[in-house]
Amino acid sequence: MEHEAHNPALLHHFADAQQQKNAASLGMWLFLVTEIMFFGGMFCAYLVYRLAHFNAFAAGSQQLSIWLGATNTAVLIISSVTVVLAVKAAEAGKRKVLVGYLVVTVLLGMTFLVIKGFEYREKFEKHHVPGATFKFTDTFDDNGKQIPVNPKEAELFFSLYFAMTGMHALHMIIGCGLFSVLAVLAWKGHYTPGYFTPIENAGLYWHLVDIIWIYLFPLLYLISRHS
Amino acid sequence: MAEHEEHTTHSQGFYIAIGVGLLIGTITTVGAAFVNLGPFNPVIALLIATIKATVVVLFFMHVKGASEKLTGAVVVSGFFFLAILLSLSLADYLTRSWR
Amino acid sequence: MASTVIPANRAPAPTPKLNYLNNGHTLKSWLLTTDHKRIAILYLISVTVFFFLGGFFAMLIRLELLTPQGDLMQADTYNKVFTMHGMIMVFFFLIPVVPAVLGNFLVPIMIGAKDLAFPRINLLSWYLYIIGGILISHVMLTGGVDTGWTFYTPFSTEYTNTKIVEAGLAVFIAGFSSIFTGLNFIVTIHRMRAPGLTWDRLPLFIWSNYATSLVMVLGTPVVAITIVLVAVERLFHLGIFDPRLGGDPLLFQHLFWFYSHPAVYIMILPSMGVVSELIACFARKRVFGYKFVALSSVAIAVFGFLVWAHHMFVAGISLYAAMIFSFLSFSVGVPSAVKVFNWTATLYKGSISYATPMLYAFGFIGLFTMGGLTGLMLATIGIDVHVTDTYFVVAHFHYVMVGGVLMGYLGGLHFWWPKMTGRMYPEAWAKLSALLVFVGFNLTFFPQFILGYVGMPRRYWQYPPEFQALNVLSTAGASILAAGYLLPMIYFVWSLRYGKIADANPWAAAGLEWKTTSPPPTFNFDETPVVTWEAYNYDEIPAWERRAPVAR
Amino acid sequence: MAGQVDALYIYLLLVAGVMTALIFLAVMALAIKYRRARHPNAEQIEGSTILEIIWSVIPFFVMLTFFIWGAVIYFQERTPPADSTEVYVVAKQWMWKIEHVEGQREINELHVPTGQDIKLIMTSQDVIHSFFVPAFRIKQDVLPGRYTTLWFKATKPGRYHLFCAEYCGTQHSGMGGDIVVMEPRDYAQWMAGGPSAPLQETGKQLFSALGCATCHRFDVQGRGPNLVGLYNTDVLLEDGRMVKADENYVRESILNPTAKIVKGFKPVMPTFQGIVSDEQLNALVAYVKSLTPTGSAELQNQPAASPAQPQKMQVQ
Repeated sequence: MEHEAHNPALLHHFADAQQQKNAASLGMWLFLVTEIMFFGGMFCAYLVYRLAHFNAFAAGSQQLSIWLGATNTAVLIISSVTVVLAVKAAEAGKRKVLVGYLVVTVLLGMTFLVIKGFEYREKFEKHHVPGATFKFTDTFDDNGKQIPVNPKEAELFFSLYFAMTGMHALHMIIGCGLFSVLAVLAWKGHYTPGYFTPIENAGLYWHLVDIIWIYLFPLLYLISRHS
Repeated sequence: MAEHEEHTTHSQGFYIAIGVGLLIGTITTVGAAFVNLGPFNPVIALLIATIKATVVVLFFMHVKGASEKLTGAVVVSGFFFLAILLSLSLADYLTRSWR
Repeated sequence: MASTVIPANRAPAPTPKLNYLNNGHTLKSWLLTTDHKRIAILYLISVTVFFFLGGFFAMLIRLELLTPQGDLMQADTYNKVFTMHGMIMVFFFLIPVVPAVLGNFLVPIMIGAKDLAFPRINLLSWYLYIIGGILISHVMLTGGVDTGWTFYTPFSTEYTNTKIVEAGLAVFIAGFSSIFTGLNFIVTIHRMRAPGLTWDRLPLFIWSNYATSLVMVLGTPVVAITIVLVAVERLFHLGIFDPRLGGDPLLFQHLFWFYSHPAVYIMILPSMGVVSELIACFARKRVFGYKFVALSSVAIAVFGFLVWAHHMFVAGISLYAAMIFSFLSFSVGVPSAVKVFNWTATLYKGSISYATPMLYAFGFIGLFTMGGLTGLMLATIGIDVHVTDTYFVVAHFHYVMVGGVLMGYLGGLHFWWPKMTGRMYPEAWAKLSALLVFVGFNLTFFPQFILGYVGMPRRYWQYPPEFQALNVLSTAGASILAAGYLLPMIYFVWSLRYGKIADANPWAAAGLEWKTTSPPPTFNFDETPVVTWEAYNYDEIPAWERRAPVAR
Repeated sequence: MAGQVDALYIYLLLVAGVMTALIFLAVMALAIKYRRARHPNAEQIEGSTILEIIWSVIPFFVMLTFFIWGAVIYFQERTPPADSTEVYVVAKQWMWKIEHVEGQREINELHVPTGQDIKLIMTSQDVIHSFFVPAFRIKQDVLPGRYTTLWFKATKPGRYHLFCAEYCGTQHSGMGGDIVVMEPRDYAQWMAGGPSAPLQETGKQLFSALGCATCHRFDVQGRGPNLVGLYNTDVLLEDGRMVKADENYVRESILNPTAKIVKGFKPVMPTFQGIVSDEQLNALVAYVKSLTPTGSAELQNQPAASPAQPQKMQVQ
């Protein structure tokens, strides 16, 4: 490969491009592990409290919009597809296709955030945001059946809901920013079939954020939905 | 072009098919949530989520077919330590009411 | 190879060989460097500053405890002082000290690499550390925190009105500094080893840094999110640990100790690695049971994650969980014991010299043995119920943290000082300081074991008069200890200008770091080395007294 | 208990002392014997798998003895004898409030007779505290939002330190007091000295004042479970779980009635969180515990279906 000798992206302390690429990839994977543990702390809290206060969690969950949640899941899955296609385009050296997929990914990410924003707004309107203004009187499920709930515990559910989805949304915002920068750089032709590690690594990050949502969706939205 | 061999990229159609599969998984999750399966509701939901996550890891993140096992080991160890955190915490919470 | 080393601070010398120290003298060349060795020096300076800051708070604590009444300062002040002591010492000294200073300097050289895998992230780590440090200093100067370094809820979330959020942010940022360091080490050790340097040829210091890095990468994020949750609970009234909402304050403790117990191994493991290097060099022997010592590091790191709730035996966890965690806690005892036995066995039929680094290694073995064995007592639940949250615990973890980590660090710093600066330290003064540290340390902390068993709780600003005698002893020891720590600081600085010039391998030690010049060139090696030998091949290296004279 | 803990401690000290001495002596002896002046050439020894196994396995079994002995003591420490005298403790920044079941109240002092098992039922109004009596070798954190328990038996009259061992804020080190251990005769005298409305009596008044008795009836099965003889029995819940009706269960059922619904009952009870104070809660718990089926022929709460009262729940 003729880039090898003069690859401008090859840093001085690596022996060759392959070593550099492997190092970057391993580094990214390790970072993803830290992300798993980071969210893991909240998943642990979720698990403990769900077991302790199941009814309140179920009642809180009923108040979330399952359709907005499911739509967001679909949006994220589609964005994961566009990311993987972007990586493929980068590998094949198709600059315009690459930029296109990156832009679509950012747009999908923003769609997700906008939908999330609508959900948050609804929570504010219904006083489901924890704190002094929190109210929880909606103790009937979709079928009009009463769920016995201590409103305090429902507040706990919404605390976790905001902590987990908020942290996830923060990661989405970072991801959107990241891909925007990559799109500009890709447009300028920074990436070649010999060097597109940043695209790959950002893709790994995006997929992980997707995976976290894949778990958040059933855990938060789908508690005891059946009649 | 050594990269191309170790890098198991698939065709565009393959990725789209996987994406469609994941969407179907999502629909199944939602559908299953409305069916009363007793204690198995969360189990099914998490099972589907795990299958989806595994598919993403294996195909989108290219762990399947990667030239070395190290990436896989990193992923597994991440989930392993998460499992330690969850299971040992529960070892406390689930036994609080005993005795 | 004749090593004509000119230290950086010497006036212009004829044809200086370019090394990492004299390759650029501007402030910018230091603050924007990506050279792991320069970053290690940056860490050395900043960590030392925080050590003396934390030490200053320690002295305040000891002075306050001279008398049973709280007469030196107010209760609030005292609480802030021990909190600052804990936070600075744990997050800004003990956790970074060995990996970020010695590890940063040595890991790439020991494996024959030009640098760490991600030099810019390495620099970022230092900046994060500094930002965290500035934040914690800001907190310190503008009112402080009074929760203890443990941030226990609900005190931290609802009942204190001190600067929890800022302090939490400082710890969070410093945490990411350590995550990035760990990540960098793991990738470097996996990807950047010189040809021929297989895993079973790695120096034990590398093994222990690898194990430490695992803990940093896997544990730190959990404490990071926990602190974020505490902060949002204060800022936005999300109530995740709030008992009024059915939240469980113990969950905070679970999440906190999930990191903060393994963090103890972040601190001690690299020091264990240092001790392995020292003992091998000064006994002129391969470390006894190399494989077992190497694997015990990894075992300690992994088992370290299984034992956290032994901090919570009286906190209200279930009876059965307490028994499980007690049992698992002993599992860490085995690999730790294996290390001590192997170090001792390495001495057998060695050829032992008593250079200062070796004295520190001996000190480490002694103090770590005592710290470890008292740790077993604490893992024994029946005893723990009585002595937890007393000075017994304080004494125990100072034996491990200060006795262990600091002995290893100082031993390593003396050992590699010639490599880092090109100068020898003054041996006689160093021996004196090693002695002072050992004696002062035992005088400070041994009485605290007794204090704890007779019932003095920790974090007490005033105490019943019958505890005074032991407290006075402890304070007396602390002043000796302080002298022992100040001395090296002085003679190390002195040696930069007046120390004997060191050659490439003043200890006739094995290991790649000794095969390059002192101080090393910017990219460590003029040519990438090819390793064809096992670690600690001391049978092939004559002791330094009997070596052919090296051109100086 | 103190004796047992000390015995174990001495055993541990012996093992630790012997180990430390062995390591110190070995290091010193080897360092002197093989010093460079006398032993200029080291002999290379690779290691010995057998030795490694020996010094892994033997310490492991020694540690196993630590574990077992320690666990046995801990189990005893956490298992109060059934006939213990109960004392309620409420901790707050920065004092200990003590309530005897006989109605005596004290602050930062606890009077107990010798030879009697004392069970402390403790909770905190604010942050985490820890009840620590070094002389008895016992300690237990006191948490907000739930009960933790601790028991001891004092043998020698005297005053013993009581400390708060979990850091709790500014006056943490001032949050102490005394355990006053008295001969039973002196204790009875002391007890007779104070006002005496037994705790369960206070609880009884609260029970009727708060209207609990409307649903929790003792003669017939009301809307709520019959509480006579409830304490310390296993309760089958609506979701199929079986829980022990201990102090924490009673407490939770008052503050958060919907958390654990007894099988056959409807979740109709309102919460009393914020309505009753920790002291009143203690009185109520003490009262519920005092309800034993001695006089009446009432049996334990049958899981029989109660008359359904579906619509009236909001009235409460």
